[in-house]
Amino acid sequence: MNAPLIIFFVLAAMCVLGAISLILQRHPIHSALSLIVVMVALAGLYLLMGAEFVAAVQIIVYGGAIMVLFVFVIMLLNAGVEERTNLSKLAGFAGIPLGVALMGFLAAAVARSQDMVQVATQTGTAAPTKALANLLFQDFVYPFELTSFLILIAILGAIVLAQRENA
Amino acid sequence: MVPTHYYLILSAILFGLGVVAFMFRRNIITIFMSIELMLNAVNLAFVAFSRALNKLDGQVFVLFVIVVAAAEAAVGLGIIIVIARNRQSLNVERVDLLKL
Amino acid sequence: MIDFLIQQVAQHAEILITLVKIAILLFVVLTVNAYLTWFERKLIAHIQSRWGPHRVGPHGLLQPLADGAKFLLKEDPTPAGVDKFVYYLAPLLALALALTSIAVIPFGPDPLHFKGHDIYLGIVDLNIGILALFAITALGVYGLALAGWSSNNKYSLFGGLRSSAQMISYELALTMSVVGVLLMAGKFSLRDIIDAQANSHGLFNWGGIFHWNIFAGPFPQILGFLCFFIAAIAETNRAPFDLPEAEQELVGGFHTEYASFKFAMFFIAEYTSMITVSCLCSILFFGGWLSPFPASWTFTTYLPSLLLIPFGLWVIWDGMRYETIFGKLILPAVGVVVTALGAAFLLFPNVNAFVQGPFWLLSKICVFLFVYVWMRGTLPRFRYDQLMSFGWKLLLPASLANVVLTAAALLWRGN
Amino acid sequence: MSILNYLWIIPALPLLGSAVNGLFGSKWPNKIVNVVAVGSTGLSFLAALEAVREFTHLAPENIPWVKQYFTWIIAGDFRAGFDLQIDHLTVVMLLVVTGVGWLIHIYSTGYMAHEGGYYRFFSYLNLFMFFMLILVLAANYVLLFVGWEGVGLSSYLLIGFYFLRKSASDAGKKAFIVNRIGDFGFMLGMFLLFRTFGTLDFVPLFAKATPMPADAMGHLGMFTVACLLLFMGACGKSAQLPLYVWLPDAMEGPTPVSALIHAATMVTAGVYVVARSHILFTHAPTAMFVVAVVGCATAFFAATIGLVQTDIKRVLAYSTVSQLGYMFLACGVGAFSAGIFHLMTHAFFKALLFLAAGSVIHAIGGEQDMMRMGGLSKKIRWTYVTMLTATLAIAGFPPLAGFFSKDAILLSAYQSEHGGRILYAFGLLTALLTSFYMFRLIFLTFHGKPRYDEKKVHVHESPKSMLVPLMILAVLSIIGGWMAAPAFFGSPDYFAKFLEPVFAQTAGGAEAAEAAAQALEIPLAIVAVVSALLGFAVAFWLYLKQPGKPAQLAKSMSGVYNTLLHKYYVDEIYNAIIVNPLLWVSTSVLWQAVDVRAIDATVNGIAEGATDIGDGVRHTQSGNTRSYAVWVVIGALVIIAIIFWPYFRPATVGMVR
Repeated sequence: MNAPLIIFFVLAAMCVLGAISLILQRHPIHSALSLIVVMVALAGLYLLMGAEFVAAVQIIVYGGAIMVLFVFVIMLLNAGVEERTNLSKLAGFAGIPLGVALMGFLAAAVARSQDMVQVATQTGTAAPTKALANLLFQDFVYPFELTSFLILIAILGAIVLAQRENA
Repeated sequence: MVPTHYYLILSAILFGLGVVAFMFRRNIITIFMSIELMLNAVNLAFVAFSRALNKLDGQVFVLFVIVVAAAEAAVGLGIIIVIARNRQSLNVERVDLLKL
Repeated sequence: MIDFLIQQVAQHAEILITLVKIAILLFVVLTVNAYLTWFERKLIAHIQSRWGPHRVGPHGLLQPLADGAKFLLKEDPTPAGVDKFVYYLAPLLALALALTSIAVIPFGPDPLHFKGHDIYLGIVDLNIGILALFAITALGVYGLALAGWSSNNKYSLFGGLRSSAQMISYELALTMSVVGVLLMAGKFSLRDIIDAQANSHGLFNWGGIFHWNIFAGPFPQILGFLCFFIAAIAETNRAPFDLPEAEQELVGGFHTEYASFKFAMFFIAEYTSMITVSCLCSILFFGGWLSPFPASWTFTTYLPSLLLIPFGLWVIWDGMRYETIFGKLILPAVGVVVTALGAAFLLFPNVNAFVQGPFWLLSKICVFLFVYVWMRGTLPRFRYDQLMSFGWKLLLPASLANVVLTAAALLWRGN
Repeated sequence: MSILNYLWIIPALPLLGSAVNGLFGSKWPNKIVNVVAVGSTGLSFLAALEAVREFTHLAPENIPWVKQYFTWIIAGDFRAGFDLQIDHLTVVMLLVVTGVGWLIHIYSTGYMAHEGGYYRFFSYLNLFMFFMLILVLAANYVLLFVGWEGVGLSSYLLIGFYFLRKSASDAGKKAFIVNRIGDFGFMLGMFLLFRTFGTLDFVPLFAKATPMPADAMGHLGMFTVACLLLFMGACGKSAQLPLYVWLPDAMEGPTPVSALIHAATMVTAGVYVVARSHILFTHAPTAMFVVAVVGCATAFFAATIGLVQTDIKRVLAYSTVSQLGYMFLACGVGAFSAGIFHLMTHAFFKALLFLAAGSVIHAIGGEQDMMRMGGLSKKIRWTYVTMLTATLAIAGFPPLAGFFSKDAILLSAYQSEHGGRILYAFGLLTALLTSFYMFRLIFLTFHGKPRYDEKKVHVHESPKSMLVPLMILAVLSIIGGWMAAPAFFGSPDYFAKFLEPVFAQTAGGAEAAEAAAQALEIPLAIVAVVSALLGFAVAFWLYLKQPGKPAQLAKSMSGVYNTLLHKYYVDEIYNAIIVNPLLWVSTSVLWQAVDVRAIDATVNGIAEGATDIGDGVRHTQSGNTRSYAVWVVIGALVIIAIIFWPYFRPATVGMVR
């Protein structure tokens, strides 16, 4: 039981608990906070795996931008506690078991196919951000540029959607 | 050293929880958040594999996923605002115009 | 028993040292915060040709203590219908993040040697320091936003909305404006950034100040600095960007509903982030602990003493002719301490050498803090749409331009 | 640049004209339309001339000259390219088509001047030119078939030009449908050829075919079948028995159209095809015999009908049919060059006849019934003169074109082994009839006293634009035959010589035949001339001396007369035995039973089934996002289960540690 393993389990616990509370919280703000917890914990895991840059980006973009956007919208729409309708019997009954089944399937699949991944498991060398940058701006430069277009389009779409017709 | 499949199993669990949230919650914003949760789970798997295989491509993909998530959040929240404005409700079960 | 403790200490010395460092830093920062408020009030008072606090203690020097006591002792009502959890969480979040961000800052170049341990000034030195810093500031939004939302008050809600929108908008410019510096340094670690400035070749190699990023070649980061500083002010919700807490419109904005110590938390958080920003400015653009003079000017190493001793003497003299007895006692004492410090620097050269770095860094920080207060004293507040259009239409493009130009210059110079 | 490398220009020009006129002509004044239409055809005529000039300088070894422009269809080992070919046969056709076509274009500018849809007419006409040129230039059966169908299309469009007249549109449809029957055969023939030779390009196909043994007489070998099928197509296009019925009705179209398409060029396509594939035909004597018989029968049959028709254009139509019969007779007896020769001369004088007839109709304001004409010779002299020339030519008076060509045909018919004498006899008889009904036409139209209302109808000579082509064609139909003239004076027939490279293999020792022919040439010619004179005399006697006589004759043998007048009731018979049963079957069986009860029922059944299934399934579409999510998850589960199946087998060891 070495230090990384302990840290891992702590963070993993944070993730899972956060996710569960995301499900159980009835107020969107609380769900959002739980999700933020999950994300921060994930960032920690990334650090543990030596992916500092991804960790930082995870917090800056997810934590600092996307989730803020969520919170902002929740505040803007003044979303209250979600009402307990159950118009979809199917989801009501089948939802949880199915989700659990999926979880189990995936977990079992991964666990049993571990030999597949374990062969490759070496000491995860810390990812030098420089190498990442080279990869991103040389091999993946076209996808990268494309994502910039994507962002632009998304901005336009958001503006068009959000502005009132008469305005 | 943490074995890779620990991370993978964790990501599987997170993903499953995201799915559960997607099916279990009614608030459209929360559902959207559960989607983000699933994306995060996938990211975790990506990074885990990238470490396992000593390739950075996985992290690059994570970055892409994050970008896409950001774009998606922008547009999706715009849509949510419109829905809330037009239907005075954030409950997906009240937004069922596609029904027979 | 005792030796067991010593042994324990010996085993976990690193952790212990870190804990001690944290304690010291906390103390220092909180004190600085307190006296920053005094400084601010005084300065603004003088800008507005008033006296400012001068009742509590000599020159109102004990005012901060009084305020602290007041914060602690005041009644702390919780408004009806608030979301308790978030309501309590928000100030904690704000304060915690603000304080955490300080931890990344290095305050001096060389370590303190103590029982075989090298103790660096500064708590951690992450190799992604600046990124971590941004990550923390990015999370800083929640404190304000949640506070505004949770306290169940429309003004607060507006404050929260404003702060979240404003912070998201200016975070882009903030991050972008730093990229120039990062390009020139090629590192994320603040320490490395300062070192890079130490041996960068400036526009003309006269030395000292011309090696700082703000003046250094190939592309002086003046534009970057302006963007960074403005964005940082907005990030810290200081005037002229203090819309989230615009008293005249929102009766205090996000912290309208907060009283006593929870309010104090926000307060401390704000001032702490001010300090952090000042640190960042001086580290990223003004060479951190580097002296503005070329190394050949050895006499500049005596500047600390030359500043401290006259100041101490002045304090003594001023205390002598102070009205109140208390003043007559306390001020000369302080003056003596200061003078002694200056004298000590003169007497012990290695101490002097060690002090140089922190001295310059602190003095730069002070300058920026002064600018902070100065701006608050002089500039009127933005209107909200002006804020947004300024951030998106001017600041962001400018910082992007800075990135592009810097990159081009580096390419042109070829490294 | 040698135009031989750019043969595509020749057909491309009319296509361009057609496109331009068709697209923009509606806005333009007639003048511009004229310039475009006549200009494009004229240019293509010049191009053809240039091509021919260069062709004559080609070395024999690169004849036929084939240019492959691009591959049009390619499937397996089947290749149909846009390949153009030019050889002596093509040259003749090329000149006839472009030349006569151009003249008729010019004529049309005058004739159609007052018609509506002017640009439409010329667009169609150019389109026809394009397809006809494709047909004659094609280097493989497929491309030829394209032209074949294309001319069919434009002929349909032009017959139905006055589409407001029901008779016109009906005629158009009739032409189209009857042609389809022929095309059916033609395509079958093509398929058979491809199956046998593995190619449809002329050069390799004929090269493969030449060495193969010919089918025995009366024996249905591959060649025979293929040729008969091809000939079926030819019958359709060239209005031979039994598929000739569409041509007379085709006279509903404007007269220039009748002249160009239904006399000079298109209807001769069948002859061209037979001549083009002469190698196959020479391998199939049976088919040859059939061709000869059919041609001969058609010639005589149509001539007899022509005797009694009163509509000037119909008379010409039937005469066309019978002349085409002549050509097939020639091909059938193996005298392809003679057939082509007659094709050319016929193109001249028949075009001239039609154009002149058009001029007449134009002159007396659209009247077509000869019984309401007469005595026009003074009023429209030029028309009269030219038409008389053409009549003499077709009747076969020396030294006009018709004489030589017809004489050549009769000679070869006489010489041919299988039943040559009978063929000859009928041919001669037909010649007599021909000269009779042609002169009947002349007399009824131009001589005697006017039978039209002179106060109402004001007869006037046609404009220059119509007369000039008439004159040119008149000259051509006089001198057109002289190429063959030397045959009489022992020296070889230049035309045959010219075409010899093409028909060399088939000419079966043409020299020997020539030598044998020398003896017969003169007497047969004399006989032919005599018969022509006889026809003339009868016509003269009946229609100038006793104008009353024909009516009495008609009464006295009314049976024959009516039979002829009603064209042997062929249309009626067809209606009775083919059209009506077909209609009945299609309406009551195919439509009522098959279509409604079977097909529609099935289709509707499927549709209703789909609806019912949808009714069942739509309940999954609750419109509720959460239930959709459930479905998605189920799908995901299935997929994962499938992908990771090996890892779920208990056999695999290794649990989560």
